[in-house]
Amino acid sequence: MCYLVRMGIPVLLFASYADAFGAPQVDVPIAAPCQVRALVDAMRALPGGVRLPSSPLVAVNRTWAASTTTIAVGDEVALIPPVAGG
Amino acid sequence: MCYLVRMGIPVLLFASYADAFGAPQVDVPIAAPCQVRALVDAMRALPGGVRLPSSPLVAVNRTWAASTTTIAVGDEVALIPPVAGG
Amino acid sequence: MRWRSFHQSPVGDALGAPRYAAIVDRPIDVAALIARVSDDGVGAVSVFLGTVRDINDGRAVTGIDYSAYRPMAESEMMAIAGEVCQTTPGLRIAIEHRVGTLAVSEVSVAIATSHARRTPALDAARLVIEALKVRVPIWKNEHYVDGDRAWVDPTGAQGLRI
Amino acid sequence: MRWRSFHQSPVGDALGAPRYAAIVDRPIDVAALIARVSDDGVGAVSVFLGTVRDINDGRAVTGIDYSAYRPMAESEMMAIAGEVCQTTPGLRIAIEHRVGTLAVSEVSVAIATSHARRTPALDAARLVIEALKVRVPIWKNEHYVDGDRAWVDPTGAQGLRI
Repeated sequence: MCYLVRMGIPVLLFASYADAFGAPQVDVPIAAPCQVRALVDAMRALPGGVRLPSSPLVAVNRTWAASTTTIAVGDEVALIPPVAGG
Repeated sequence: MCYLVRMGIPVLLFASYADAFGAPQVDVPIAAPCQVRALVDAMRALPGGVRLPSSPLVAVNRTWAASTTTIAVGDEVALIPPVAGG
Repeated sequence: MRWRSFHQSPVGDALGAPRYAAIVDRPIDVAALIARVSDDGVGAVSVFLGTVRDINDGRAVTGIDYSAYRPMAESEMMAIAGEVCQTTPGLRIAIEHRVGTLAVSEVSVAIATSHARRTPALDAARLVIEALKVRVPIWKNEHYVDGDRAWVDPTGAQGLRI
Repeated sequence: MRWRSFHQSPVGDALGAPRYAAIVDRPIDVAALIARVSDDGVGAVSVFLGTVRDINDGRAVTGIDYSAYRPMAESEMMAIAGEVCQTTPGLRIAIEHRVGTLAVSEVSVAIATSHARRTPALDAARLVIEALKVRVPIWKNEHYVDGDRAWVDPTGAQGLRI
Protein backbone atom coordinates (compact mmCIF):
# COMPACT_ATOMS: atom_id res chain seq x y z
CA MET A 1 0.00 0.00 0.00
CA CYS A 2 0.98 3.50 -0.65
CA TYR A 3 0.05 6.45 1.49
CA LEU A 4 0.15 9.93 0.08
CA VAL A 5 1.08 12.12 3.01
CA ARG A 6 0.10 15.69 2.41
CA MET A 7 2.85 17.81 3.84
CA GLY A 8 1.07 21.16 4.14
CA ILE A 9 -2.17 23.07 3.90
CA PRO A 10 -4.15 22.64 0.68
CA VAL A 11 -5.32 26.02 -0.65
CA LEU A 12 -7.99 26.46 -3.32
CA LEU A 13 -7.17 28.88 -6.12
CA PHE A 14 -9.49 30.59 -8.60
CA ALA A 15 -9.40 32.79 -11.68
CA SER A 16 -6.23 34.90 -11.92
CA TYR A 17 -4.67 33.22 -8.88
CA ALA A 18 -5.15 29.77 -10.41
CA ASP A 19 -3.45 31.15 -13.54
CA ALA A 20 -0.58 32.58 -11.49
CA PHE A 21 0.11 29.30 -9.68
CA GLY A 22 -0.77 27.18 -12.72
CA ALA A 23 -3.21 25.01 -10.75
CA PRO A 24 -6.64 25.16 -9.09
CA GLN A 25 -5.07 24.10 -5.78
CA VAL A 26 -1.64 24.17 -4.16
CA ASP A 27 -0.28 22.51 -1.04
CA VAL A 28 1.43 25.20 0.98
CA PRO A 29 4.40 23.95 2.99
CA ILE A 30 3.35 25.16 6.41
CA ALA A 31 1.93 23.24 9.35
CA ALA A 32 -1.54 23.83 10.70
CA PRO A 33 -2.55 25.41 12.99
CA CYS A 34 -1.18 28.69 11.71
CA GLN A 35 -2.45 32.18 11.07
CA VAL A 36 -3.73 33.29 7.68
CA ARG A 37 -0.91 35.81 7.33
CA ALA A 38 1.71 33.08 7.80
CA LEU A 39 0.03 30.94 5.15
CA VAL A 40 0.03 33.82 2.66
CA ASP A 41 3.67 34.59 3.39
CA ALA A 42 4.53 30.93 2.76
CA MET A 43 2.66 31.05 -0.55
CA ARG A 44 4.88 33.87 -1.76
CA ALA A 45 7.80 31.44 -1.87
CA LEU A 46 5.95 29.07 -4.21
CA PRO A 47 6.32 29.27 -8.01
CA GLY A 48 4.02 32.14 -9.08
CA GLY A 49 3.73 33.43 -5.53
CA VAL A 50 5.64 36.62 -6.21
CA ARG A 51 2.67 37.76 -8.31
CA LEU A 52 0.31 37.85 -5.31
CA PRO A 53 -0.84 41.32 -4.29
CA SER A 54 0.15 42.71 -0.90
CA SER A 55 -3.09 41.71 0.81
CA PRO A 56 -4.90 38.89 -0.94
CA LEU A 57 -8.31 37.97 0.45
CA VAL A 58 -8.59 34.60 2.13
CA ALA A 59 -11.60 32.47 3.04
CA VAL A 60 -11.50 29.78 5.70
CA ASN A 61 -14.36 27.29 5.66
CA ARG A 62 -16.15 29.43 3.06
CA THR A 63 -16.14 32.49 5.27
CA TRP A 64 -14.06 35.63 4.85
CA ALA A 65 -11.02 35.45 7.14
CA ALA A 66 -8.83 38.09 8.77
CA SER A 67 -5.02 38.03 8.69
CA THR A 68 -5.08 36.79 12.25
CA THR A 69 -7.60 34.02 11.72
CA THR A 70 -6.20 30.66 12.77
CA ILE A 71 -6.28 27.83 10.24
CA ALA A 72 -6.83 24.43 11.82
CA VAL A 73 -6.09 21.01 10.37
CA GLY A 74 -8.86 20.07 7.94
CA ASP A 75 -10.07 23.62 7.32
CA GLU A 76 -11.08 24.50 3.77
CA VAL A 77 -8.82 27.39 2.76
CA ALA A 78 -9.18 29.48 -0.38
CA LEU A 79 -7.25 32.44 -1.76
CA ILE A 80 -9.78 34.82 -3.31
CA PRO A 81 -8.87 37.10 -6.25
CA PRO A 82 -10.69 40.44 -6.58
CA VAL A 83 -14.32 39.51 -7.07
CA ALA A 84 -16.20 40.63 -10.15
CA GLY A 85 -19.69 39.17 -9.94
CA GLY A 86 -22.78 40.81 -11.29
CA MET B 1 -82.71 66.49 -40.68
CA CYS B 2 -82.18 66.95 -37.03
CA TYR B 3 -79.31 68.83 -35.46
CA LEU B 4 -78.31 68.26 -31.86
CA VAL B 5 -76.96 71.58 -30.64
CA ARG B 6 -74.69 71.11 -27.64
CA MET B 7 -75.33 74.03 -25.29
CA GLY B 8 -72.19 73.86 -23.16
CA ILE B 9 -68.78 72.30 -22.65
CA PRO B 10 -68.65 68.50 -22.59
CA VAL B 11 -66.53 67.25 -19.66
CA LEU B 12 -65.24 63.70 -19.33
CA LEU B 13 -65.70 62.07 -15.93
CA PHE B 14 -63.99 59.03 -14.46
CA ALA B 15 -64.09 56.76 -11.44
CA SER B 16 -65.60 58.44 -8.36
CA TYR B 17 -66.52 61.58 -10.30
CA ALA B 18 -68.46 59.55 -12.87
CA ASP B 19 -70.25 57.95 -9.91
CA ALA B 20 -71.01 61.35 -8.37
CA PHE B 21 -72.51 62.76 -11.55
CA GLY B 22 -74.04 59.43 -12.57
CA ALA B 23 -72.47 59.57 -16.04
CA PRO B 24 -69.11 59.29 -17.83
CA GLN B 25 -69.64 62.73 -19.35
CA VAL B 26 -71.66 65.86 -18.59
CA ASP B 27 -72.37 68.96 -20.62
CA VAL B 28 -71.58 71.92 -18.43
CA PRO B 29 -73.78 74.98 -19.12
CA ILE B 30 -71.07 77.55 -19.71
CA ALA B 31 -69.85 79.09 -22.93
CA ALA B 32 -66.34 78.56 -24.26
CA PRO B 33 -63.92 80.24 -24.15
CA CYS B 34 -63.80 80.29 -20.37
CA GLN B 35 -61.29 79.59 -17.61
CA VAL B 36 -61.00 76.20 -15.92
CA ARG B 37 -62.06 77.70 -12.59
CA ALA B 38 -65.30 79.00 -14.09
CA LEU B 39 -66.04 75.58 -15.58
CA VAL B 40 -65.54 73.88 -12.22
CA ASP B 41 -67.72 76.45 -10.46
CA ALA B 42 -70.46 75.83 -13.03
CA MET B 43 -70.17 72.09 -12.41
CA ARG B 44 -70.95 72.55 -8.71
CA ALA B 45 -74.49 73.59 -9.68
CA LEU B 46 -75.11 70.32 -11.54
CA PRO B 47 -76.71 67.30 -9.85
CA GLY B 48 -73.91 65.63 -7.88
CA GLY B 49 -71.68 68.69 -8.18
CA VAL B 50 -71.79 69.52 -4.48
CA ARG B 51 -69.70 66.42 -3.86
CA LEU B 52 -66.70 67.79 -5.78
CA PRO B 53 -63.67 68.58 -3.63
CA SER B 54 -62.48 72.17 -3.29
CA SER B 55 -59.84 71.88 -6.01
CA PRO B 56 -60.49 69.06 -8.44
CA LEU B 57 -57.78 68.39 -11.01
CA VAL B 58 -58.64 69.21 -14.61
CA ALA B 59 -57.03 68.15 -17.88
CA VAL B 60 -57.46 70.09 -21.10
CA ASN B 61 -56.51 68.27 -24.27
CA ARG B 62 -55.02 65.45 -22.21
CA THR B 63 -52.65 67.78 -20.38
CA TRP B 64 -52.84 68.92 -16.77
CA ALA B 65 -54.44 72.37 -16.62
CA ALA B 66 -54.22 75.24 -14.14
CA SER B 67 -57.24 77.08 -12.74
CA THR B 68 -56.48 79.92 -15.11
CA THR B 69 -56.11 77.80 -18.23
CA THR B 70 -58.49 78.92 -20.95
CA ILE B 71 -60.80 76.32 -22.45
CA ALA B 72 -61.50 76.92 -26.14
CA VAL B 73 -64.34 75.59 -28.25
CA GLY B 74 -63.60 71.99 -29.19
CA ASP B 75 -61.07 71.33 -26.39
CA GLU B 76 -61.18 67.91 -24.75
CA VAL B 77 -61.85 68.60 -21.08
CA ALA B 78 -61.70 66.03 -18.27
CA LEU B 79 -62.20 66.25 -14.52
CA ILE B 80 -59.63 63.99 -12.88
CA PRO B 81 -60.30 62.27 -9.53
CA PRO B 82 -57.33 61.55 -7.24
CA VAL B 83 -55.16 59.16 -9.23
CA ALA B 84 -54.30 55.73 -7.84
CA GLY B 85 -52.25 53.93 -10.48
CA GLY B 86 -49.49 51.47 -9.76
CA MET C 1 -58.91 77.29 -4.22
CA ARG C 2 -55.47 75.73 -4.70
CA TRP C 3 -54.42 74.04 -7.89
CA ARG C 4 -51.60 71.70 -8.47
CA SER C 5 -49.42 72.32 -11.46
CA PHE C 6 -47.46 69.61 -13.23
CA HIS C 7 -44.25 69.87 -15.14
CA GLN C 8 -44.96 69.38 -18.80
CA SER C 9 -42.47 67.68 -21.03
CA PRO C 10 -42.27 67.24 -24.77
CA VAL C 11 -43.39 63.74 -25.64
CA GLY C 12 -41.90 63.76 -29.09
CA ASP C 13 -38.61 65.35 -28.11
CA ALA C 14 -35.49 65.28 -30.21
CA LEU C 15 -33.67 62.99 -27.81
CA GLY C 16 -34.89 59.86 -29.54
CA ALA C 17 -34.45 57.84 -26.35
CA PRO C 18 -35.95 54.35 -26.68
CA ARG C 19 -39.12 54.50 -24.64
CA TYR C 20 -42.52 52.89 -24.73
CA ALA C 21 -45.68 53.26 -22.68
CA ALA C 22 -49.07 51.61 -23.02
CA ILE C 23 -52.31 50.91 -21.22
CA VAL C 24 -53.23 47.28 -21.82
CA ASP C 25 -56.31 45.22 -21.05
CA ARG C 26 -54.62 41.82 -20.97
CA PRO C 27 -52.04 40.27 -18.62
CA ILE C 28 -48.71 42.07 -18.86
CA ASP C 29 -45.94 40.09 -20.57
CA VAL C 30 -42.96 40.98 -18.39
CA ALA C 31 -40.44 39.16 -20.59
CA ALA C 32 -41.64 41.08 -23.64
CA LEU C 33 -41.33 44.35 -21.72
CA ILE C 34 -37.77 43.48 -20.70
CA ALA C 35 -37.00 42.69 -24.34
CA ARG C 36 -38.06 46.24 -25.25
CA VAL C 37 -35.18 47.70 -23.20
CA SER C 38 -32.60 45.08 -24.14
CA ASP C 39 -29.63 45.97 -26.29
CA ASP C 40 -26.04 44.79 -26.74
CA GLY C 41 -24.88 47.92 -24.92
CA VAL C 42 -27.05 47.24 -21.87
CA GLY C 43 -25.34 46.00 -18.71
CA ALA C 44 -28.19 46.42 -16.23
CA VAL C 45 -31.96 46.06 -16.35
CA SER C 46 -34.25 47.13 -13.52
CA VAL C 47 -37.84 45.95 -13.43
CA PHE C 48 -40.58 47.13 -11.10
CA LEU C 49 -43.87 45.24 -10.83
CA GLY C 50 -46.93 46.40 -8.95
CA THR C 51 -49.17 43.53 -7.88
CA VAL C 52 -52.59 43.30 -6.27
CA ARG C 53 -52.25 42.45 -2.59
CA ASP C 54 -54.78 40.64 -0.48
CA ILE C 55 -54.87 43.26 2.27
CA ASN C 56 -55.06 47.04 1.97
CA ASP C 57 -55.45 49.36 4.94
CA GLY C 58 -56.41 46.36 7.02
CA ARG C 59 -59.24 45.19 4.74
CA ALA C 60 -59.26 41.85 2.93
CA VAL C 61 -59.20 42.53 -0.81
CA THR C 62 -60.50 40.06 -3.41
CA GLY C 63 -59.60 42.06 -6.52
CA ILE C 64 -59.25 45.51 -8.06
CA ASP C 65 -60.94 47.15 -11.05
CA TYR C 66 -58.41 49.42 -12.74
CA SER C 67 -59.63 52.12 -15.11
CA ALA C 68 -57.84 54.92 -16.93
CA TYR C 69 -58.28 58.04 -19.00
CA ARG C 70 -56.50 56.02 -21.59
CA PRO C 71 -55.03 58.52 -24.11
CA MET C 72 -53.89 60.89 -21.37
CA ALA C 73 -52.54 58.04 -19.24
CA GLU C 74 -50.44 56.86 -22.17
CA SER C 75 -49.16 60.34 -23.01
CA GLU C 76 -48.33 61.04 -19.34
CA MET C 77 -46.43 57.76 -19.08
CA MET C 78 -44.53 58.61 -22.25
CA ALA C 79 -43.80 62.06 -20.83
CA ILE C 80 -42.48 60.53 -17.60
CA ALA C 81 -40.30 58.14 -19.60
CA GLY C 82 -39.00 61.07 -21.64
CA GLU C 83 -38.22 63.19 -18.60
CA VAL C 84 -36.43 60.33 -16.83
CA CYS C 85 -34.48 59.45 -20.01
CA GLN C 86 -33.26 63.03 -20.07
CA THR C 87 -31.68 62.65 -16.62
CA THR C 88 -29.02 60.27 -17.98
CA PRO C 89 -27.99 59.57 -21.59
CA GLY C 90 -28.38 55.94 -22.62
CA LEU C 91 -31.47 55.08 -20.58
CA ARG C 92 -34.18 52.91 -22.14
CA ILE C 93 -37.63 52.79 -20.53
CA ALA C 94 -40.74 50.69 -21.16
CA ILE C 95 -43.97 50.94 -19.17
CA GLU C 96 -47.24 49.00 -19.26
CA HIS C 97 -50.22 49.53 -16.98
CA ARG C 98 -53.11 47.12 -17.08
CA VAL C 99 -56.78 48.04 -16.80
CA GLY C 100 -59.79 45.83 -16.09
CA THR C 101 -60.52 43.50 -13.20
CA LEU C 102 -57.40 42.00 -11.60
CA ALA C 103 -57.28 39.23 -9.02
CA VAL C 104 -54.94 39.15 -6.03
CA SER C 105 -51.28 38.69 -7.05
CA GLU C 106 -51.82 39.82 -10.65
CA VAL C 107 -49.46 42.43 -12.10
CA SER C 108 -51.07 45.86 -12.51
CA VAL C 109 -48.03 47.80 -13.67
CA ALA C 110 -44.62 46.86 -15.04
CA ILE C 111 -41.70 49.22 -15.59
CA ALA C 112 -38.48 48.10 -17.28
CA THR C 113 -35.44 50.36 -17.44
CA SER C 114 -31.97 49.66 -18.75
CA HIS C 115 -28.57 51.27 -19.05
CA ALA C 116 -24.94 50.30 -19.51
CA ARG C 117 -24.50 50.79 -15.74
CA ARG C 118 -26.64 49.65 -12.83
CA THR C 119 -27.15 52.89 -10.91
CA PRO C 120 -28.95 54.80 -13.69
CA ALA C 121 -31.15 51.76 -14.41
CA LEU C 122 -32.08 51.35 -10.73
CA ASP C 123 -32.68 55.07 -10.23
CA ALA C 124 -34.84 55.29 -13.34
CA ALA C 125 -37.25 52.52 -12.31
CA ARG C 126 -37.84 54.26 -9.00
CA LEU C 127 -38.34 57.68 -10.59
CA VAL C 128 -40.88 56.27 -13.03
CA ILE C 129 -43.05 54.49 -10.45
CA GLU C 130 -43.02 57.50 -8.11
CA ALA C 131 -44.07 59.84 -10.94
CA LEU C 132 -46.63 57.39 -12.28
CA LYS C 133 -48.38 57.26 -8.92
CA VAL C 134 -48.90 61.00 -8.73
CA ARG C 135 -49.64 62.13 -12.27
CA VAL C 136 -51.00 59.35 -14.48
CA PRO C 137 -54.83 59.30 -14.62
CA ILE C 138 -55.53 55.75 -13.50
CA TRP C 139 -57.94 54.70 -10.77
CA LYS C 140 -58.63 51.61 -8.77
CA ASN C 141 -61.85 50.34 -7.30
CA GLU C 142 -61.10 47.78 -4.62
CA HIS C 143 -63.37 44.82 -4.00
CA TYR C 144 -63.50 43.57 -0.43
CA VAL C 145 -64.35 40.19 1.02
CA ASP C 146 -67.53 41.62 2.58
CA GLY C 147 -68.83 42.63 -0.87
CA ASP C 148 -68.11 46.32 -0.40
CA ARG C 149 -66.24 48.31 -3.04
CA ALA C 150 -64.35 51.60 -2.78
CA TRP C 151 -62.35 54.00 -4.91
CA VAL C 152 -58.82 54.21 -3.59
CA ASP C 153 -57.72 57.77 -2.82
CA PRO C 154 -54.00 57.90 -1.96
CA THR C 155 -54.22 61.65 -1.35
CA GLY C 156 -56.81 61.21 1.37
CA ALA C 157 -57.92 64.83 1.17
CA GLN C 158 -58.93 65.26 -2.43
CA GLY C 159 -61.66 62.71 -2.82
CA LEU C 160 -65.38 63.23 -3.07
CA ARG C 161 -67.32 64.93 -0.33
CA ILE C 162 -69.69 62.44 1.18
CA MET D 1 -0.37 44.54 5.20
CA ARG D 2 -4.02 45.61 5.37
CA TRP D 3 -6.83 43.13 5.45
CA ARG D 4 -10.44 43.72 4.71
CA SER D 5 -12.96 42.40 7.15
CA PHE D 6 -16.50 41.46 6.20
CA HIS D 7 -19.60 41.51 8.30
CA GLN D 8 -20.65 37.96 8.99
CA SER D 9 -24.30 37.08 9.28
CA PRO D 10 -26.10 33.96 10.36
CA VAL D 11 -27.27 32.16 7.24
CA GLY D 12 -29.76 29.98 9.05
CA ASP D 13 -31.13 32.69 11.30
CA ALA D 14 -34.39 32.43 13.18
CA LEU D 15 -36.10 35.06 11.05
CA GLY D 16 -37.35 32.49 8.56
CA ALA D 17 -37.54 35.15 5.84
CA PRO D 18 -38.24 33.61 2.42
CA ARG D 19 -34.96 33.78 0.60
CA TYR D 20 -33.14 31.77 -2.01
CA ALA D 21 -29.72 31.98 -3.63
CA ALA D 22 -28.04 29.74 -6.19
CA ILE D 23 -25.19 29.56 -8.66
CA VAL D 24 -26.53 28.07 -11.89
CA ASP D 25 -24.87 26.90 -15.09
CA ARG D 26 -27.85 27.35 -17.39
CA PRO D 27 -29.76 30.42 -18.58
CA ILE D 28 -31.55 32.15 -15.69
CA ASP D 29 -35.34 31.80 -15.72
CA VAL D 30 -36.40 35.28 -14.63
CA ALA D 31 -40.10 34.42 -14.45
CA ALA D 32 -39.35 31.49 -12.15
CA LEU D 33 -37.22 33.73 -9.94
CA ILE D 34 -40.06 36.27 -9.70
CA ALA D 35 -42.42 33.43 -8.78
CA ARG D 36 -40.15 32.64 -5.81
CA VAL D 37 -40.88 36.03 -4.22
CA SER D 38 -44.56 36.17 -5.16
CA ASP D 39 -47.24 35.96 -2.50
CA ASP D 40 -50.78 37.20 -1.99
CA GLY D 41 -49.43 39.78 0.46
CA VAL D 42 -46.94 41.20 -2.04
CA GLY D 43 -47.71 44.57 -3.61
CA ALA D 44 -44.35 45.32 -5.23
CA VAL D 45 -41.64 43.27 -6.90
CA SER D 46 -38.26 44.67 -7.88
CA VAL D 47 -36.01 42.78 -10.27
CA PHE D 48 -32.42 43.55 -11.15
CA LEU D 49 -30.70 41.86 -14.09
CA GLY D 50 -27.03 42.09 -14.91
CA THR D 51 -26.33 41.49 -18.60
CA VAL D 52 -23.17 41.10 -20.68
CA ARG D 53 -22.46 44.31 -22.60
CA ASP D 54 -20.64 44.55 -25.89
CA ILE D 55 -18.22 47.23 -24.69
CA ASN D 56 -16.28 47.42 -21.41
CA ASP D 57 -13.70 50.08 -20.67
CA GLY D 58 -13.70 50.93 -24.36
CA ARG D 59 -12.92 47.41 -25.58
CA ALA D 60 -15.27 45.39 -27.78
CA VAL D 61 -16.38 42.31 -25.82
CA THR D 62 -17.58 39.10 -27.46
CA GLY D 63 -18.44 37.18 -24.28
CA ILE D 64 -17.56 36.53 -20.65
CA ASP D 65 -16.55 33.36 -18.80
CA TYR D 66 -18.01 33.52 -15.31
CA SER D 67 -16.60 31.26 -12.61
CA ALA D 68 -17.27 31.00 -8.89
CA TYR D 69 -16.11 29.47 -5.65
CA ARG D 70 -19.50 27.88 -5.77
CA PRO D 71 -20.34 26.82 -2.19
CA MET D 72 -19.00 30.06 -0.71
CA ALA D 73 -20.70 32.16 -3.40
CA GLU D 74 -24.02 30.55 -2.56
CA SER D 75 -23.59 30.96 1.20
CA GLU D 76 -22.50 34.59 0.79
CA MET D 77 -25.52 35.33 -1.40
CA MET D 78 -27.77 33.69 1.21
CA ALA D 79 -26.06 35.76 3.90
CA ILE D 80 -26.65 38.96 1.92
CA ALA D 81 -30.30 38.02 1.42
CA GLY D 82 -30.61 37.35 5.15
CA GLU D 83 -29.01 40.63 6.15
CA VAL D 84 -31.17 42.63 3.74
CA CYS D 85 -34.30 40.78 4.88
CA GLN D 86 -33.49 41.86 8.42
CA THR D 87 -33.62 45.54 7.42
CA THR D 88 -37.41 45.37 6.88
CA PRO D 89 -39.90 42.72 7.99
CA GLY D 90 -41.81 41.11 5.15
CA LEU D 91 -39.07 41.17 2.50
CA ARG D 92 -38.64 38.18 0.20
CA ILE D 93 -35.42 37.79 -1.78
CA ALA D 94 -34.29 35.38 -4.50
CA ILE D 95 -30.90 35.51 -6.24
CA GLU D 96 -29.36 33.51 -9.07
CA HIS D 97 -25.92 34.04 -10.60
CA ARG D 98 -24.93 32.17 -13.71
CA VAL D 99 -21.49 30.67 -14.41
CA GLY D 100 -20.00 29.45 -17.68
CA THR D 101 -19.52 31.22 -20.99
CA LEU D 102 -22.08 33.95 -21.67
CA ALA D 103 -22.63 35.83 -24.92
CA VAL D 104 -23.35 39.53 -25.20
CA SER D 105 -26.82 40.45 -23.82
CA GLU D 106 -27.18 37.26 -21.78
CA VAL D 107 -28.25 37.58 -18.13
CA SER D 108 -25.42 36.91 -15.66
CA VAL D 109 -27.25 37.72 -12.43
CA ALA D 110 -30.90 38.12 -11.46
CA ILE D 111 -32.18 39.46 -8.15
CA ALA D 112 -35.89 39.48 -7.29
CA THR D 113 -37.18 41.18 -4.15
CA SER D 114 -40.72 41.71 -2.97
CA HIS D 115 -42.67 43.42 -0.21
CA ALA D 116 -46.15 44.71 0.50
CA ARG D 117 -44.83 48.22 -0.30
CA ARG D 118 -42.65 49.45 -3.13
CA THR D 119 -39.90 51.29 -1.25
CA PRO D 120 -38.59 48.28 0.70
CA ALA D 121 -38.68 46.15 -2.45
CA LEU D 122 -36.77 48.75 -4.49
CA ASP D 123 -34.25 49.40 -1.72
CA ALA D 124 -33.63 45.69 -1.22
CA ALA D 125 -32.74 44.96 -4.85
CA ARG D 126 -30.18 47.74 -4.81
CA LEU D 127 -28.67 46.62 -1.50
CA VAL D 128 -28.32 43.05 -2.78
CA ILE D 129 -26.55 43.92 -6.05
CA GLU D 130 -24.19 46.35 -4.31
CA ALA D 131 -23.26 43.74 -1.69
CA LEU D 132 -22.98 40.95 -4.25
CA LYS D 133 -20.45 42.93 -6.25
CA VAL D 134 -18.07 43.36 -3.32
CA ARG D 135 -18.28 40.13 -1.35
CA VAL D 136 -19.44 37.16 -3.43
CA PRO D 137 -16.54 35.10 -4.85
CA ILE D 138 -17.36 35.21 -8.56
CA TRP D 139 -14.97 36.16 -11.35
CA LYS D 140 -15.24 37.10 -14.97
CA ASN D 141 -12.83 36.54 -17.80
CA GLU D 142 -13.68 38.87 -20.66
CA HIS D 143 -13.17 37.82 -24.28
CA TYR D 144 -12.34 40.63 -26.68
CA VAL D 145 -12.85 40.98 -30.40
CA ASP D 146 -9.08 40.91 -30.96
CA GLY D 147 -8.85 37.46 -29.33
CA ASP D 148 -7.37 38.75 -26.09
CA ARG D 149 -8.82 37.71 -22.73
CA ALA D 150 -8.55 39.33 -19.30
CA TRP D 151 -9.70 38.85 -15.73
CA VAL D 152 -11.85 41.78 -14.70
CA ASP D 153 -10.62 43.49 -11.53
CA PRO D 154 -13.12 46.13 -10.36
CA THR D 155 -10.82 47.08 -7.47
CA GLY D 156 -7.99 47.98 -9.79
CA ALA D 157 -5.38 47.80 -7.07
CA GLN D 158 -5.70 44.27 -5.75
CA GLY D 159 -5.02 42.21 -8.81
CA LEU D 160 -1.98 40.19 -9.67
CA ARG D 161 1.40 41.78 -9.95
CA ILE D 162 2.61 41.52 -13.51
